Order: sequence, then structure tokens, then C-alpha cells
Amino acid sequence: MVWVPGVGEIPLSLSTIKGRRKSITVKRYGIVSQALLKYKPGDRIFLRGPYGTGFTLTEERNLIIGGGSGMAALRPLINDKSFGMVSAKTGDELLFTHEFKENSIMIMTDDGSSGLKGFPSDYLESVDIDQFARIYACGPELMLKALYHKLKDSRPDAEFSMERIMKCGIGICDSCSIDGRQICVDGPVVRVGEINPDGEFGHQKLDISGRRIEIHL
Amino acid sequence: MVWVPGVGEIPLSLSTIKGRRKSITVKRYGIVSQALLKYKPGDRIFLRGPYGTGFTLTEERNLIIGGGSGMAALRPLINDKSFGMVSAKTGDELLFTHEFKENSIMIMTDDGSSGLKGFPSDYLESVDIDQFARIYACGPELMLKALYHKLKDSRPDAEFSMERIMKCGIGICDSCSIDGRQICVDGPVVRVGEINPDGEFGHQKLDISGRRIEIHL
Amino acid sequence: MIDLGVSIAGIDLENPFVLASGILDENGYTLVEVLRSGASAVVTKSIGLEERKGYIPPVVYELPYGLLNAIGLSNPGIEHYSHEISIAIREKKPIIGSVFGSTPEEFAHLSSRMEDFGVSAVELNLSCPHVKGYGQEVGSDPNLVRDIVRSVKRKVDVPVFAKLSPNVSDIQAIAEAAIDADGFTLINTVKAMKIDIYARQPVLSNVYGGLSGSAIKPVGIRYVYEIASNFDRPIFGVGGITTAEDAVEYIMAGASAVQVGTAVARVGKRVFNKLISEMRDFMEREGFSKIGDMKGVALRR
Amino acid sequence: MIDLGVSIAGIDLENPFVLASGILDENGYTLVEVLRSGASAVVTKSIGLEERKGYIPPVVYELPYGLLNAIGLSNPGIEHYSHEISIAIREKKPIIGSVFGSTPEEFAHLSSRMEDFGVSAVELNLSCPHVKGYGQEVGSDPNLVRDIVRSVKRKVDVPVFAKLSPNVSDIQAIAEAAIDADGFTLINTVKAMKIDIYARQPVLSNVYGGLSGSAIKPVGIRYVYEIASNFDRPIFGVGGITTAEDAVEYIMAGASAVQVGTAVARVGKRVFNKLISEMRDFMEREGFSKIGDMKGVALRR
Ligand SMILES: Cc1cc2nc3c(=O)[nH]c(=O)nc-3n(C[C@H](O)[C@H](O)[C@H](O)COP(=O)(O)OP(=O)(O)OC[C@H]3O[C@@H](n4cnc5c(N)ncnc54)[C@H](O)[C@@H]3O)c2cc1C
Ligand SMILES: Cc1cc2nc3c(=O)[nH]c(=O)nc-3n(C[C@H](O)[C@H](O)[C@H](O)COP(=O)(O)OP(=O)(O)OC[C@H]3O[C@@H](n4cnc5c(N)ncnc54)[C@H](O)[C@@H]3O)c2cc1C
Ligand SMILES: Cc1cc2nc3c(=O)[nH]c(=O)nc-3n(C[C@H](O)[C@H](O)[C@H](O)COP(=O)(O)O)c2cc1C
Ligand SMILES: Cc1cc2nc3c(=O)[nH]c(=O)nc-3n(C[C@H](O)[C@H](O)[C@H](O)COP(=O)(O)O)c2cc1C
Ligand code: FES
Ligand code: FES
Repeated sequence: MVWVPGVGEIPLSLSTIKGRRKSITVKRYGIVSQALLKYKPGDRIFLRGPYGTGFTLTEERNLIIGGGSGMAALRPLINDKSFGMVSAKTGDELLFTHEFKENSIMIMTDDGSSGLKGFPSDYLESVDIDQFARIYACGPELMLKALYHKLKDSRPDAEFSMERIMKCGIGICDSCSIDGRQICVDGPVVRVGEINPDGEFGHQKLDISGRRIEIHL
Repeated sequence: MVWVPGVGEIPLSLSTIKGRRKSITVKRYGIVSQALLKYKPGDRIFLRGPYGTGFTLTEERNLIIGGGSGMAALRPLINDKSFGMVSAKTGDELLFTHEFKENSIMIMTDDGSSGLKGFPSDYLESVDIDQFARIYACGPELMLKALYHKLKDSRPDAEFSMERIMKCGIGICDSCSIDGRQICVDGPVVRVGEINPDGEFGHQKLDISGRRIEIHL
Repeated sequence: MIDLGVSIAGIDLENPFVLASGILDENGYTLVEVLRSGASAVVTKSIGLEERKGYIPPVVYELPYGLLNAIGLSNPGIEHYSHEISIAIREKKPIIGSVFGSTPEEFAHLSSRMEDFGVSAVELNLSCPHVKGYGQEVGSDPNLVRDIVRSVKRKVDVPVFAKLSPNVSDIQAIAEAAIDADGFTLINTVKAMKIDIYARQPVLSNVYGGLSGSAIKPVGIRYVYEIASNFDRPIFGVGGITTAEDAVEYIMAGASAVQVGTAVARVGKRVFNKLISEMRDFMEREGFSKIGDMKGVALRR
Repeated sequence: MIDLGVSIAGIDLENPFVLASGILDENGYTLVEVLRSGASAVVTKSIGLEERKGYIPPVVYELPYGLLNAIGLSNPGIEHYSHEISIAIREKKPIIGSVFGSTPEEFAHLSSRMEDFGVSAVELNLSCPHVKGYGQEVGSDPNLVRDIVRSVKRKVDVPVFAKLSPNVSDIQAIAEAAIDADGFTLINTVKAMKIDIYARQPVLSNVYGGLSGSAIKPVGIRYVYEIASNFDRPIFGVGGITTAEDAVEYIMAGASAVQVGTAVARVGKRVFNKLISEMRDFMEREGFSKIGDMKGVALRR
């Protein structure tokens, strides 16, 4: 949870984990993320955490499927043997594509402005998923939902990082829950095999007031 | 600090220290001590502590000078080589005299009803204090004061256990202080060499309300 | 045979441990999980008439011995919340609907809707900021408290609990004003705050928040004891309960049952099963066979 | 160059750390030791007209994050206490005389005697039980507070601090009533209690006591912040200060100086020297050269 004093606090992932120096990667979105983007080197950053579960780290060959700023959380997983399926709305929102080896990445955009047009789930069949020791995904919930249906039988060990409103980060406020589990504590990383396709995932979530809303594209 | 629920709490010393089973020895005095004396085997005792300093334990030959219930605190120090100077107001208030070896004890009472008549300080010259690795004393302040003057030059290492009103036991209420030191924390055991003869010791103390009173026989 | 069952204002509970309002009770599926984890009942988040977003985060701050929060009564509004209750109610354990408002009419309407949704009781959160006064709370104005409780009692048949604020000079005057309630819930959080000395700013966006957890247990015990000594109404004890010993302390002070909040975050939802087994052990060791046998034993009458 | 000196209501202090009332201040020789340990001033125990034994022990109970006490205002009476002040005053540091009573006349007389004894200021302990009402404190009755402060101000020339209770619904109304004082001291202990579940009894012989120490720091910060935001009077911050960071939090909330109580028992009298060196380190690291530069920086105006 990253706090900009006087502005607000938002959940962010570490985009560098190893070593003494860490990093976060922020997408310009609303008030807090914009305030963060004004920070200069040497400025003090206020945070608490990290909270919850992380991806299982591996040095083996892995498949990294990222949508938009979801790549921030996936970045620490990129290694020499990684294969990436990196997507975004438009080409200039693509993140960390240069961190993959040449010929180890597929790029796609919603508008086709860069790489292939479409979503990672549309192209999953074109890669042989059995070759990967681990599969990770982070991005919009509908992208995860589409991936879920393609992976649930073959790869229940694949790991998804989920997103919800997160107000407390410590399992008390219930704003982040999916099917009674607090994503800030028991997540955000969950295994595909643990997801209930008939529950809230991909269907419903609570908004900032606690009002139940449907998840649409 | 021993608490009798519904009655009160008073400071008491452990009269057995070693082993799993401990003991306290209580003199019938006022409300709390009388309530304690009604306890039966198996009853629950409530206490907090122990607090403060204790006597330096030794297996060597030591001199134990006790007045009245002061013997309670001294009892754990008695060993095979101990010599005791045990005093009380009258004979039936003498404590733990049987725990010393034969010929290793001098008994005195204020009224002469048992042993010699008088105070330990009156007879200190009759023992060779240099033979003792340690010297310990506990009893009424005027007994300690008389001993102080006899020991301050020859045995600044002698240890006295002091008594004051003790309400908190943890160095906050100031009811137990002597010369700005809290006897519940920095005492009750102090070395003779640390005592200031021109301060409060043997002269003045605060009573239960905090009123300064002179110490008389 | 140890019996953990209690009855409070006519509500039968299989054990004395109930989820406190505002903790893991925004989403109906979470309520289901809490009930399955051993809670004998749940109190909902405090619900108002209209949807409210609450304060901008930071809305919580962890202290070593407690938690500060200023969620700001975020809630979807009473009508939207009915869906969450409909999910939780399938567990067939009591749901206690917590409501907040600023007028007797609001409280009465909200309580009546809660009753429609099928709750077993309502709890009136009398600790929210009061619009009329300044820096004051609804729960510190005896006349307003009296009117609120009466209006609600006239409107609903389920038992009504008045949840009182600890931020008052004279709790007995407030309890007296709320005497028409079927029971009391004591206590809500203690007004407090935290400054980050490196940011040189208050940490909560609302500046002030409510302190909960271990730090306030001695305050909660005091309120329960004081009210149990002076009033003949069942009490839910709440504030800083993490172990069965904490719960026993509340029960000996006069509570009939207890609610657990902050510990659910600290320990997790399994705190309820932990409390149940610790309570059995304690009662066995100390020779109590019913929770009721411990109730109020520390009161000096 | 770091300067730890502060001035509060005209009293110059060599550092912002003052001994709080009721802690190690019954015996004049102890006050001397506290001043020699680094405290820039001491507040005496609260002294009344007559000698009082206080409550029968147990009068304190240690909690993991604080201390409960119900000493019961034991004191030798104002005339006997003069001797203790005469001992402490030789240290040539400010002595602040704390007094308690139940009427304006008592407070005025006690304060005037304190002035005769040579104190640099008086502190009015407005948190003792109030005889007129029931379960109420002197400090929660605005009219009484106003009369007390006015009577004292008419009688003495030294600065007068009003020490306010945190056990009130509306601190601003009380501060308003005490506005004739030269400064405020915030806060006294929070009413609380503890039951020993094995003894099945309250631990303090008086049943209720006051909670101090870390547990109440967030409450103290809130009161200081609230009063500093709304009133233009210097404030002594007190409640749960153990480290310089705690003190900085109070100062950023608006306090001019702080008082330290429970930590003196937890850490020992050397807490004052520890606070002084921690404060120097903090100010150096954070680039503050004067205590005054930190004062109130967290206030949103
Ligand atoms: C586990 C997790 C990890 C994330 N990691 C990253 C990351 O590494 N990089 C990245 O760019 N984005 C990440 N996000 C998304 C990011 O948190 C949101 O984009 C961000 O909260 C938007 O805040 P804002 O103030 O810029 O937007 P605004 O729309 O202005 O938000 C206004 C206010 O709404 C509230 N709010 C909005 N979104 C959330 C939220 N998810 N939780 C709580 N309150 C919210 C806050 O109070 C915020 O101040 C992550 C989200 C989650 C749940
Ligand atoms: C360090 C220390 C060790 C001691 N060890 C022993 C021991 O091992 N055996 C023994 O018999 N005696 C011991 N005493 C003395 C013992 O504490 C007193 O005799 C006892 O407090 C008397 O209490 P009472 O309730 O029986 O008397 P009362 O006169 O009825 O006392 C009434 C009340 O006065 C208060 N009071 C009286 N004396 C004290 C005190 N010293 N401190 C605080 N409050 C007091 C209490 O509130 C008590 O309840 C020790 C004293 C000290 C300071
Ligand atoms: C995050 C949080 C939110 C809360 N929200 C509410 C609420 O909406 N209504 C209410 O009556 N009490 C609310 N409370 C107070 C709790 O119900 C409870 O009274 C208090 O936290 C003390 O219990 P605890 O120490 O077990 O948490 C909230 C407490 C916390 C920590
Ligand atoms: C044992 C004890 C005795 C106290 N006695 C008094 C008193 O006589 N007068 C007073 O104004 N405050 C008294 N207080 C309150 C303290 O001065 C202080 O306001 C409170 O303890 C909070 O500070 P702390 O957390 O640093 O202890 C007492 C506190 C304690 C712990
Ligand atoms: S963010 Fe509050 S429970 Fe997860
Ligand atoms: S008994 Fe309280 S300071 Fe020693």
C-alpha cells in the first residue's frame, strides 16, 4: 500500500523484488497515481506492506501473460527462459516488452496498434503450454476469466494475480473479497485450481461503497 | 507483591527461592497478613513480581543478621556454613532459628525472654566478621542503622534489605524511596557502601499518605 | 459437559462469539465464511439510507497494540445491502443488522427494512458524527438517543441493541436514555489519531479515527462493568477480544455474549474456532459448565 | 546547532521533557534525582487540602501496553508537602505544582500556597471525582471548570495550566470553559479497569482506574491536535511518551512541550537522558534545528 500524504493510498505491486533497491511501476490513472508520477529521485516514499501472497518464483522456463499495468507485478518473474504474452489497450501502454529475449515474446493490443490485435486468450493455443514450468497471469479480470477457462483443466497450477478495491490491505474491511476470501491476505496471487468459476470471479465485485456490480468488458 | 482479592496487596519476600516450590512467610500484622494466614493448602495465591534486587547468593560461610519477620527474606541464604544472629521482640516471634547448625547461632530478644537481651548490633563485636564471605541483614530500620555504623568502614560489601511503604512495586508511585532511589526497583537489597548516612536512611520516611515522618524506635 | 450456548435478548447463540460490526461484513459471501468459521452470529456493517463511498484511503493504520480506522461508513445503502443479507441468511444463523443515521426517523426506517430482510435483531450504531452539534456524536446526546431508540422500538419487533460510544462523559446518562432497547453493545471505537512524523501529517485521510483492539480492552471492560452494575439489560461486550480469557473478562464484568472485530484481522477468521476451543479449555480447568455461570461474577453488588 | 530549549506560557525549559504529575513525585529527594536525570522540570503529585491515604493497594496493574492505576490521590496535604518542594527547588529548575480539589475556592487556596512555596507554575488537575454529580468528574462540568480557572487566575501570578480529562464527550466545550488558563495539559488517564479472571474480581481495590502508557498515545495525540487546531494556548502533551518519536508526534500535533509518566517506570529515570539524545538524533536526521520548528506542522489549517 503506497501512501501519498495528503492525497491517498493505493495498492501497488513491487516491480523489482530482489536486492536492496526495489521499484514500483505506476500507471497514470487517477489522483494518487498522478501524484506519484510527480515524485523526483530522492523523494521519500511512504508505504506499508508488502501484504498477501506472491507468485512462486522460479528460474525455470515460464510463461508470463500480462495485460496493461498488470505487467508491473509480473516483471520480477522475467528470466532468461521466460516467454511473454504482453498486451495493452494501445501500443504506447505496453510495459516491459524489452525485458524478454528476442523471439520470446508475443505482443498484442486491443486496437492492433502494436503486434497482434486481440487478447492473450485468443492466442494461447498458438503456444505449447506444456513446456512451461510455471504460468503466471495478471491483468483485467475479463482477460483472466478467458484465460481461466483455457487453463483450468490443463494447468490448475497456473497463478493469477487478482484485483479488487483494496482499502485496508490487512483483511479487515472486506472491500477486496472474492467468494469470502480476502484477496489482500489470501491473494492477490491465487492458483487457477482454487478459483470457483460459479462464484464472484469474473462475474461480480463490490465497488468502493460496497455496492455489488457486474463485471463487464 | 501478594494480593488477597477483596482485601489488599502487600510486599513480601520469598522465604524459599530454589526449586519449583516457593514459600512466603508472613507475620500476623494487619488486614492482609491476617487474611493470608487463613489460607489452606490448595488455595490459590495471587502475586506479581518478584521485583527489585536480591541478596547475592553464596555457598560460602556467611553471617545472617535478622530481626523479626526480616528473617523471612534471609532464610534462602542459610547454608551449612552460615552463622545467624537472630532477634525478635519476644521469644515466640523468633523465626527459622532451627535452620542453623548447632553452635552457629546467637539468639537475642528485646525483652530477654529468649537468648540474650538486646539487639544484634550490641553483640556484633563478639563475632569475628572477617571470617564471613558475605554479611546480610534484614530487620527494623533502627537495627539496620546501628549495624550500618558498625559495618560501614570494615564491610561496605555487607547487604541490607530495606523496608518502606510499597504501593506499586514497579518504581512509579514513589512511596518506597530513600534519597531519590526507589527501593522496590533499586532495592530492597542495597550494599552498605551505597548508603548515605546523612540522607533519609534511619532518619525519615514517608508514611502511607506521603507525609514525611521521623523514624523512632 | 460444557455448554457454550447463550441467549441474549431472546436470541439463541450456539456460542458467545459474534462478529462485530464493520469487520468483514460488506460482502454476503464473506459473512457466510465467517459463520462457517465458527461465529455464532454476525453483525452487519453499519448501513445507512444512501450509498456512501466512505473516506479516501488511508482508512486504517496498524499500531502495535491496536488498530486505527476511519472507513467513513462506506456502504451501498440499505436497499442494495439487502442482497448481501440474502446471501448470508442461508447459513441459518442469526444476522444482526447494524444501522446508522442522524434522525430517529432514519433509524426507524432502516431498522424496519432490516427486519424485512430477515435479520434476527438490529443494532443501532449511536456513535456516528452528529450533524446538529459540532465535534459531537449522535450517541452523546441523551435526548436524541432516547428518541432514536423509542422510534425504532415502535417500528420493529425484533430485539434492538443500542451500541454506545465510549467517547462520552457520562455513559450512565446515555444508557438511561437508551433504556427502551432490549440490550446494549459496548463499546465502539475510542476516538484517536496518529501522525506520521516523517510525512509530518496525520495518517488517516479523515485525520481522526477510532481505536480498536487490545489497547481498548480495559476501556471496554470498564464500560460493561459500569453498565452491568447499574442496568438490567443484556450486554454484548466488544473491544480488544483476541483470546477466550479476554472474552471471560467481559463476561465476568457482566456481558452475556461478546463480539470480535480487530482480532479477525490480526488472527484471521479462524479466531472463532480458536476462541471456542480456548473457552472450552478454560471452563474445564476452572470448573464452569455454562457460560451463564461466569456472567457478572466480578460485579460487586 | 540543535537547540532543545522551549518556552511554554513564559516558562523556559532547557528541553521539552517534563516529569508528569503523580509519578515519582511524592518525595522531594526523588524530584531532585529526576531533575538530575535530565528532566527540564517536574510537575508535583496532585496535592489537596487535607492528608489522604489514597486507596488500599492494589493501586496499580501492569498491562502489556500500558498501566492501570488508582492511587486515590494519596497526599500529605498542602502544608506538609511544602517541605518536599523546598528540597526539590534547590535544583533551580522549574517546579510545577499540581493541585486538586472540588470547589473553586479550594483550587484557588491550594494554588496560592503553591505559589508561596516558590513553584514556577500551577497545574489544575481537573480530572478528579466530582462530589455533586454521580460518576462524573470535575473536568466534565464546563461551568465548574470555568469558575475554578477564574478563581485561580485571580489569586496567583504564576502561569496556570488546566489539565483536562480525556473522559468527556466534548473536549472543546471544556477547553473553552478553561480558556482563562495560560496553557493546557492533555491528557490525564483514560478511565478503565481490569478483572482477574482467576480471582474473579477487579484487580484494583477501587475497581476503576486510569489507563496510561502506550495504549493511550493515539488518544492523547487526538486531544492535543483537536485543541491545538481550535485554541491559541500552549499545550503540554502527555500520554504514552516513551521515545523521542512519540514526543515529536505530540509536538507536530501542536504541543509546545511534553510530560512523561509511565515510561519513567518502564524505562527508569534514565528515560529523560534517552529522550534527549534520541531527540537530538531525530532533529539532526530530519533537519530541524529548534523544537519550535516542529510545533504544529501536522495541523491542517
Ligand atoms: C493487488 C493490486 C496490485 C496492483 N498493482 C499495480 C501496479 O503495480 N501498478 C499499477 O499501475 N496499478 C496497480 N494496481 C492498480 C492500482 O491500485 C489502481 O490503478 C489505483 O488504485 C488507481 O488509483 P488512482 O488514485 O490513481 O485512481 P483514482 O480513480 O483517482 O482513484 C481515486 C481513489 O479511489 C480509490 N481506489 C481506486 N482504485 C482502488 C483500488 N484498487 N483499491 C483501493 N482504492 C482504490 C482510492 O481511494 C483512490 O485514491 C494494483 C491493484 C491491486 C489490487
Ligand atoms: C521489601 C519488603 C519485604 C517484606 N517481606 C516480608 C515478609 O517476608 N514477611 C512479612 O511478614 N513481612 C514482610 N514485609 C512487611 C509487610 O509488607 C508488612 O508487614 C505488611 O505490609 C503489613 O500489611 P497488613 O495488611 O498485614 O497490615 P495493616 O497495618 O493492616 O496494613 C493495612 C494496609 O496498609 C498498607 N500497608 C501496610 N504496610 C505496607 C507496606 N509496607 N507497603 C505497602 N502498603 C502497606 C496496605 O494497604 C495494607 O493493606 C516486607 C516489607 C517490605 C517492604
Ligand atoms: C475497520 C473497522 C470498521 C468498523 N466499522 C463499524 C461500523 O460500521 N459500525 C459499528 O457499529 N462499529 C464499527 N466498528 C467498531 C467495531 O464493531 C468494534 O466496536 C470495535 O472495533 C471494538 O472491537 P475490536 O477491538 O474487537 O475491534 C468498526 C471497527 C473497525 C476496526
Ligand atoms: C501512578 C500514576 C499516578 C498519577 N497521578 C496523577 C496525579 O496525581 N495528578 C495528575 O494530574 N495526573 C496523574 N497521573 C496522570 C499522569 O500525569 C499522566 O497524565 C498520564 O499517566 C499519561 O501519561 P503517561 O502515559 O506518560 O503516563 C498519574 C498517572 C500514573 C500512572
Ligand atoms: S483490503 Fe480490506 S479486507 Fe482486503
Ligand atoms: S513501591 Fe512504588 S515506587 Fe517503589
